[in-house]
Amino acid sequence: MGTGGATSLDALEAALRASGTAVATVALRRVDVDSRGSLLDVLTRVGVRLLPNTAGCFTAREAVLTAQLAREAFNTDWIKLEVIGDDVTLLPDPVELLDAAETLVDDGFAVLAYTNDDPVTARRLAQLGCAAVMPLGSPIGSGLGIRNPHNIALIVEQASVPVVLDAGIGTASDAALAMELGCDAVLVASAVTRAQDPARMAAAMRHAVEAGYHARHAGRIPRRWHAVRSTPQQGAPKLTTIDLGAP
Amino acid sequence: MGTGGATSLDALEAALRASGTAVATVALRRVDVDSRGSLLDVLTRVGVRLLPNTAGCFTAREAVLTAQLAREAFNTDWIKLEVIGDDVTLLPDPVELLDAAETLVDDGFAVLAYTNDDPVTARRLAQLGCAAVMPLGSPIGSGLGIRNPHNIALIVEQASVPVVLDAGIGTASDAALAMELGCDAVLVASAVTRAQDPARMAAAMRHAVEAGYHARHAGRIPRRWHAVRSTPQQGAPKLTTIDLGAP
Amino acid sequence: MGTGGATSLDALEAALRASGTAVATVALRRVDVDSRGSLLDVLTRVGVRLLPNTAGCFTAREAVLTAQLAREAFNTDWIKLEVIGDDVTLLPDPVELLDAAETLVDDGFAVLAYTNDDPVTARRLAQLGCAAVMPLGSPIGSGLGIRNPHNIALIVEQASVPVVLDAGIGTASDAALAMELGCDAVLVASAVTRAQDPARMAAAMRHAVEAGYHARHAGRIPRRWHAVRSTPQQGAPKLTTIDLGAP
Amino acid sequence: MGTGGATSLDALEAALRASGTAVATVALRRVDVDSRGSLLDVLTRVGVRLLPNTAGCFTAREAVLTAQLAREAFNTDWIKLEVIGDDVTLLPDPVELLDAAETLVDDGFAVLAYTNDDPVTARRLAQLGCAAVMPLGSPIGSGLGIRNPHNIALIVEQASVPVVLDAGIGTASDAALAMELGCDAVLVASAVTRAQDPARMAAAMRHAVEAGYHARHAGRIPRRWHAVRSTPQQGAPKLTTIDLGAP
Amino acid sequence: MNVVVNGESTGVVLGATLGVVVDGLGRGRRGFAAAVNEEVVPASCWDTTVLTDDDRVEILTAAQGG
Amino acid sequence: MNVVVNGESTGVVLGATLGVVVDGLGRGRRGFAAAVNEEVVPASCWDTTVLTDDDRVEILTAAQGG
Amino acid sequence: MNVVVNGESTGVVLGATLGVVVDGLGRGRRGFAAAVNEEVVPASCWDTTVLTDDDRVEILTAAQGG
Amino acid sequence: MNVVVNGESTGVVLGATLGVVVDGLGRGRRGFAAAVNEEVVPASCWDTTVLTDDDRVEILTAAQGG
Repeated sequence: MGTGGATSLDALEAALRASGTAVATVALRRVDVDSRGSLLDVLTRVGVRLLPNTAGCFTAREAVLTAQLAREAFNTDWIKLEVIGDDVTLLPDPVELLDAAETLVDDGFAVLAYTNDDPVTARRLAQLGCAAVMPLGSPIGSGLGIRNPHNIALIVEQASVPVVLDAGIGTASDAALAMELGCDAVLVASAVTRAQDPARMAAAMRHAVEAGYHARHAGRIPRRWHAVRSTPQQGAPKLTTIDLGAP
Repeated sequence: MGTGGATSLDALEAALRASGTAVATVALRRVDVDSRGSLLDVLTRVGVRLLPNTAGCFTAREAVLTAQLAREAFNTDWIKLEVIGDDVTLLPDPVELLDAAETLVDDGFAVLAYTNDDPVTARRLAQLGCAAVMPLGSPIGSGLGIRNPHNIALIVEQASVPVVLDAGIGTASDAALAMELGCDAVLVASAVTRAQDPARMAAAMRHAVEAGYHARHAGRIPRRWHAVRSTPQQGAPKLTTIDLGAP
Repeated sequence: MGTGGATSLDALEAALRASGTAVATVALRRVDVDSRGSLLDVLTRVGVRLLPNTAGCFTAREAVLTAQLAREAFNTDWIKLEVIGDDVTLLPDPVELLDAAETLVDDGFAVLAYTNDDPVTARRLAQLGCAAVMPLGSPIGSGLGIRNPHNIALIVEQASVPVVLDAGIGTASDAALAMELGCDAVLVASAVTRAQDPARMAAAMRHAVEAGYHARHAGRIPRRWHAVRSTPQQGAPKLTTIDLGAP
Repeated sequence: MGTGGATSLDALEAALRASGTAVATVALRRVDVDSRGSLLDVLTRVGVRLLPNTAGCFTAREAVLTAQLAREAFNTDWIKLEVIGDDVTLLPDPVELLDAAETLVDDGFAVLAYTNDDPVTARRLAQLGCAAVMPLGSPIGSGLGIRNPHNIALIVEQASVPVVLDAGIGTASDAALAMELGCDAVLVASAVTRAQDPARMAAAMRHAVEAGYHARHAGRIPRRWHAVRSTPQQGAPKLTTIDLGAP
Repeated sequence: MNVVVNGESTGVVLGATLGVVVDGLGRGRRGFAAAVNEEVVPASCWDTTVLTDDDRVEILTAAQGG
Repeated sequence: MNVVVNGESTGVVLGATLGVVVDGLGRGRRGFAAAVNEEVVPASCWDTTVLTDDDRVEILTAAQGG
Repeated sequence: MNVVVNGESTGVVLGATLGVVVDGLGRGRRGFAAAVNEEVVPASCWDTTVLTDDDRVEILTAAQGG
Repeated sequence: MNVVVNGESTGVVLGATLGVVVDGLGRGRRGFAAAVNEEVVPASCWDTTVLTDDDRVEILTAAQGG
């Protein structure tokens, strides 16, 4: 789960617990001498693993430096790599992203790369040695769900590393769909932290991920243009004297 | 859960248990003297409530008679009323349906009416005294999901009785969406019984319904055209000597 | 084209001409002694055929009476039959609609029935002898386009009379889609008359209907999950000394 | 229009004429000494401008060389730049594409860059000096239409150069939608050349582009959740003795 | 004598026909239809249809509508 | 005497009741319902419902159905 | 001497120019482009470009493509 | 001597180390990272990293982020 957007640390803690998540993202920001409470204490108490991100970076250089600082601060090689192209869409910049990913992989990081939903970029990230690719469903915080399920399915089809759907999730059915498309996990932040009842939405997401995961592996029925009876006509009684039949 | 489509009573029992359902539909068919095992025994053992249906009826008269026979056979006033218009789409016939519903309500039945997704027909059914309306997502067994979420939302918006999404569900995210749209429950048959692993799909559906229910009540974030940061820029470090800014 | 929603008779005339329509709907309302200009004069000048409607009727009885009055006023047997179920959705009431259709067909009218997108109701209307069925794409004036293309396609598949998509069209691609689904015509009112530039939108609709009609009959390519080259690789030059090949 | 996929030069000529296109793409392939008829003669006769492509190139180096050869062969600075990432999806490789675009712009080409639907990549291509960006709707030849209209709209929103929708168009309504989203043109190949009746589909596309273009500029009505009357109730007659009103 | 014309109570002379009332609107007769007490009256009968007290008269014509 | 039981012509003794026919299927009575000539016969009346020649008897029970 | 023309090994006289090879295809020169060893050779240089053994020659023209 | 700590100009004694500046924030050292002039300085080096005039110091820690 992402930790951004929560109105208080208490709300965040409740949501994290309800979500059952094993991992929580954190950003790296200047020390705020006036802040009360400690995010790290909350995360330690809940027992989730930290996944620092490079949110807000526009260049590979900034992102690499941020990742290295995060490694120092949190004592982890994991990094959620975000390098965005602009302030309006917050969409990843594929060139800077690939550049940063290559540097960080070489530097020993386990890179989880936040990327657009382009299958070619995702494959390049995997080939560079990223630990996971994290394609977006739609822009960060937009709540538009998975705009292009076809692309997500193509990414999964050719993935050599885990695929984590990141960004755009608005509600539980979006998360279920991500898992049904074959994603290995889902990262949600705003959808939970900015919901009216974050802990309840977190619980919803937990169920949705379970639901989608099992549905993926249960082998769904095919889609058909026409109906297919679930109740056989065999043995149907004759309850009319005139045989009406079907039109 | 609907019981149609299962390949064996054992598979059905496993799926019913995994689904956590409280209610199971059954059809009324001629006694098959050669059949082994008893569907009723299974349902009794699992502890679900019986909901007989009138599957296969094309006229109000047939449906009414079937409902009355079901009441005799199963000692219940509950009836899932199906009156279909043809053999290809298996779509409900609104005229015969309303006619049968009126007769059965007058005869003391608790009528759960399987209907198309027309808000006006659904409202008429509720006004006639049906205990619940059961709009379809798409044709029976098609697995096409909820073709017209707008109509389902309109039905919920004006509903004076419970709304149960029936027919068309193909996978877990469809069920979650139904609950998010405000349905009170979901009825699935083929999606579970004809999945490659029915018990697992049943578990997926259970989670999906939970997920959608909580998501509905957790107050989801609005959909937005542009992105909304989940990580604030405030306190972002300055890690470049040249200020690049955003494009 | 529908004539409702235009801000002036001049704007309406320009839109009608630009649309190239052969038919225009009119409502029947109390004579307004203060009104300037005559709608009938405009329609006569443009040379379109009148199609009176029964807009605003909630019961079969009102609709039948309105149709009979329209026949007197406009000297035509054509009637666009609308019987709506409520003031909020303006959706057709199938029971009253079928009742009125039967009466009017018996009374010698050529009934063009505005209906929901239910294939069974559409088939019943055709069987009653309606001259055309007019399923909606989405609620009147909503501009939501064709919410359930599957239903429209099912209606077309089994239609014994012309199918005219009515209501819900918002823009040109909606109209093209209607024709591609196999509709014989499209009725648009608000989408044109309430556009910022009605005459231009009318021209857009004319092109869209042509486009969809020809596309329907040109035999479109199938949808495929993966790409299919449009440029053959055969004869491709070798422009690298190292053979890179594809990944 | 793209020229790939046509079964004969005659069929191609008929389709080009019916489409009304001003531009036709051509590939560069080894001279086939056995081929009859000349593609160039056809294109000259129809009077379209040539737009050579770099179809089949996997690297910037190949694409640059192909573009230079095309300039020699066809005496034009225009180039449709395609650099694909693999043989299965035929999706563009953003890194090689940007690399090739930069080289070709520097070399004086008017580069029309075939790209995925990523707004950041599209903006980078424009910033490099491309003459146009050509985002895909869906993979080449898939006929899946515009999978992510949101992305196309974002590309248009921030475009400083013309946007031409390329790839994925399956039928006329797809082309109309592209124009409604704000594209300046549409490039179709397989959708026309592989239709059962290419000339008719070409005519359909011509109308669709006109339709979408005018609809875009006519100012469409907003989408609304509920209905909006097109026929005012004011002046409605009272045709029942009992006032039924609306439910 | 009073009749209700298009929802408004209107005084007319005793023995007034529907034709008189329609003409009184001053808009001619083309494109008009009329009902009295929720029954259609064809234009050919307007001049012979004598109204009685409290009759409900609807006189209708074309209006824009979808 | 012949009656039609679930669509098949079946010989029964003169004066046979519906109860006899149901029991003849050998599956007990629980969960069964019966109609004679398209009219429901409650189980409580089976033993007093005497069949006549050519009666159409439907004996039904639960089957899987959606 | 052998050169590879469009992927096929082809015998040519010593000192043959690119122009000679292009003309040998018998399709004229209009709408053609050529590369030798992955470098573009403008048409204006074809007659002065002397090939050497094992040169890789690509001679290309328009083909249908999307 | 002045250094820029998290964007704000701050007076420190000549020869002050990065460790002194971090401690000066009064929040301990756990979960902190620091950079001087856009280069990462590992915590193990903070006490031996002597700052010079106009050094740009960033001291960072965890914040909520998606």
